[in-house]
Amino acid sequence: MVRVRNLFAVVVLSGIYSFLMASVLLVLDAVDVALTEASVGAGVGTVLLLGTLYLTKTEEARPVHSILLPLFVAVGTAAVLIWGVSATPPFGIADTPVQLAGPDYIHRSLAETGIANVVSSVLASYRGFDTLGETTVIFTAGIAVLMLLKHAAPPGSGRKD
Amino acid sequence: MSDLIALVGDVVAHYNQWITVFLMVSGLYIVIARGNMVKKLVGLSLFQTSVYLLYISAGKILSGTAPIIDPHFTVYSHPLPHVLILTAIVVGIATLAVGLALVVRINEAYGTIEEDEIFKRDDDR
Amino acid sequence: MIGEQLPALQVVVPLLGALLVALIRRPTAAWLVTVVVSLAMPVISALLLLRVLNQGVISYHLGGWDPSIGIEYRVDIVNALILLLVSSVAAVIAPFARLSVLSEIPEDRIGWFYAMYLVSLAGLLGIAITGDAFNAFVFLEISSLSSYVLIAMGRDRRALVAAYQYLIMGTIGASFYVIGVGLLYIMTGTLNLNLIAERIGAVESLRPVLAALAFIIVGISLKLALFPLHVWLPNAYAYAPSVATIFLAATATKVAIYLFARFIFSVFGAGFVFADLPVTPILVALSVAAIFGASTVAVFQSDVKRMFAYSSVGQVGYITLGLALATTTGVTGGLVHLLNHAMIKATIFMGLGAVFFRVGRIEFQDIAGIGRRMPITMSAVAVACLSLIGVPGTAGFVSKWYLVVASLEVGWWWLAFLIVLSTMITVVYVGRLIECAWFREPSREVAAIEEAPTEMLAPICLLAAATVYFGIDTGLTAGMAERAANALLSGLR
Amino acid sequence: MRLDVILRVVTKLILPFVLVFAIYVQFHGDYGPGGGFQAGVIAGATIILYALIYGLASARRLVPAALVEAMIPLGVLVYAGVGVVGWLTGANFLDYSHLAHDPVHGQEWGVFLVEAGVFITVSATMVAIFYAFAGRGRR
Repeated sequence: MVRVRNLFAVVVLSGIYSFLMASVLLVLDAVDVALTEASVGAGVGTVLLLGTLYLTKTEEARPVHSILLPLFVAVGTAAVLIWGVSATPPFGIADTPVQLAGPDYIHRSLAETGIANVVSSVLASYRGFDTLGETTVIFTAGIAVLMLLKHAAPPGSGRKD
Repeated sequence: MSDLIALVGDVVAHYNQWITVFLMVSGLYIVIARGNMVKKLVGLSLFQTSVYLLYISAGKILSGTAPIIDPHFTVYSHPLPHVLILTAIVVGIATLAVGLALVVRINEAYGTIEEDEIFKRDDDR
Repeated sequence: MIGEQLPALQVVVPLLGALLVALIRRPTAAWLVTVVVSLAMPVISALLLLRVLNQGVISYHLGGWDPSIGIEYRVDIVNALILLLVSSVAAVIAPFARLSVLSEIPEDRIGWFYAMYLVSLAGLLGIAITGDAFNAFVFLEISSLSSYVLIAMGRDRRALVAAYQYLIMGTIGASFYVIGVGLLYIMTGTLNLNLIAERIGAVESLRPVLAALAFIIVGISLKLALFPLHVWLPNAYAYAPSVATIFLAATATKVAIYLFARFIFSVFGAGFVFADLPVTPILVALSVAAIFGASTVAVFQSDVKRMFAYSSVGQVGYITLGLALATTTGVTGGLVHLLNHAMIKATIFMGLGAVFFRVGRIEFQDIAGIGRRMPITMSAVAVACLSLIGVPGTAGFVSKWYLVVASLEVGWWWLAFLIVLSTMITVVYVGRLIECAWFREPSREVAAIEEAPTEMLAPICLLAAATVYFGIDTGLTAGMAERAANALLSGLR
Repeated sequence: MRLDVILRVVTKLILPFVLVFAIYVQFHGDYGPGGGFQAGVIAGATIILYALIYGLASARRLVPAALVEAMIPLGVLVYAGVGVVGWLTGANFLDYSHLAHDPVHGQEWGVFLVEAGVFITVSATMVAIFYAFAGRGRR
């Protein structure tokens, strides 16, 4: 994907990647996230990217930059992350700060909100304000795209088939 | 030396996070190294998705199941990372949409979506 | 009853205002809603500040849930001060905005423009008020996404490229921040800033915490335009519509600095960050590089807005310098400069906005002799410029004084010398504007224009007066900032 | 446009089912994966599919742009409105416990309304973004 210069191929690859990511998330028990990633990453994202390619160009110019700086930044970031992450608790055990600390949402959800899908109750109630912010993000993005792309002239002139 | 071996051991033990790091680095590299604006945004999405794995795998319990209460199960993976990542996905797609809209406008204004070309055309004026 | 709900009102009112504006979309009505909301903001934040002064830290549980499982708003003197700053700036901009927006934004976009402006305001206030690391990320993105589009509305096509670059840099920054927060979450099991701070001492392994610190610092530094991560800023400020430039220059970087200080001092703890790690030398070096590098580049700009944008990068350097010293005087100096610089830059960019409204361009060659045609506007700008230099009797002097004293206190006389020396560069680029505005013959085009309309002049003069007033009466700025500095340095809230 | 009879017929056939699926995802969010966001995406996608097959103009007749533009803020307003109602019941912002007789029902109601708000904004934004991109001529 880094070296492919046909943008169409890049977009298709990124769509496939999103589906793979959704499967991985499914394996990790994050069903809601997997559903969202499949519909958003592979669906909406791909549609938007293809729409943009239709309106712009599908071929990338030959890169002219030196690759040293980006390589340095990327590898440096990776080193810090590996160094930090490798000292975190091992994968998949129940005995970690994340799993232990704080009251357990799972025990409270059904009793307090009557909702069996704990992700839903955390999303909409316990951390409902985050979700209000998230909805505001969508609102902002929608208005932003309209401000940038909506035609001042009456619609219907540019028709996509 | 033994410190180094311990560090390598730690790194190997976190096999699940390798992929996070790999995705992040590839994404970041594309964003910085490439001049094509669409490709940069694809790289940016890749970079953002790496964060998903960091959070989700921290919440996973190997014998657990999805956090939907059911009398048949007792061990569930932690729901909070899932909620956070749902928000992150939404933020990611919102950023992508705004970024692509900007790219479309830039293409209309400049006739190109290569950063080098654009800087050249601005300097000429 | 209302008093209890103030923290939520602070963020929800501008958000509701934005939604209302997006529904109405008529230019005048949208502006009226914006004015009403913006004027209500400082009232709310002043009441909040009073409550904090009377009863100490305020904790507000959103949704009524306990902070350990829900989201908490936590207001202490530090963020009460930031909230007051952001909302006051917003209140002054709103009356000014009508004519400026009318002349710079296409008519069918004006309603949405105000909606995005209010969303951005809500986002910034949300970052400043929240006590939850992930909630801060959400509001960071709200304010960022809206500011990208505010910038992109500039009339020059370069505004689009500037917005795009800001989007790329801003998103990388936000993602770094999320990675850092994720590492903290993995090690402490909570997202609440206060609980993280409580548990961070007991964390078994230091490595993830250090990595989290690195990611969070770099991520926020991208947002606050710390040298050398500032490259998005000059173009974004230069080509954005006037109102967007004023608002972002006065508030966006300041809120990012607040978040930066909050993490370093309250979450990680000054003892951990400054005593055990070489953060002070790195930050001081970067700050000094910002002050000299960016100010020097500013001298050679041909676009006035761009010149002051580079100046902003340099001024951020003074603020981070003060924070990096991590002494009471140093942090006070940083915070005072944060407040003063917000006022100064708001005045300058507002004045330039008025000039742009009359002339339509803002390069040096286009505005020669403008001081003779728009004397009140340019006098206000000149006063703010004097304050930027740090002339005694102005607000800028107070902050520089604190910074110099702080450097001498830690025995770094060379740093004090560098601060004074850097003022000379400020004199040079400010002098260029003064010379161009007053000592050159107006071109025929400039000779034909008039003074800015009263509804623009009033906010400009008000702010210019503030930059002088707070140089004489330092009770609200320096006095509060000192209490805030002590609160920051004492760690846990 | 003449040769795509199959596409047109198939689209007409599956659209209702996709919409029903969206509603299922919306209301089943309490018991299984799903919720307002996912349902909104699916519902928005049905309109986009319709526009792709039948043309932008007929999609705009079905779902006018002005309606979509009003729905974007409306959804957030519903969400924030639930929070404001929380205030009116004497509780904190977004506290749903007093929306019904007992807290558990109040929570259920609150979550239901809030998810509805998310659905409105998400589906409308999807369609609005598609209209904006599709209405832009190629250069």
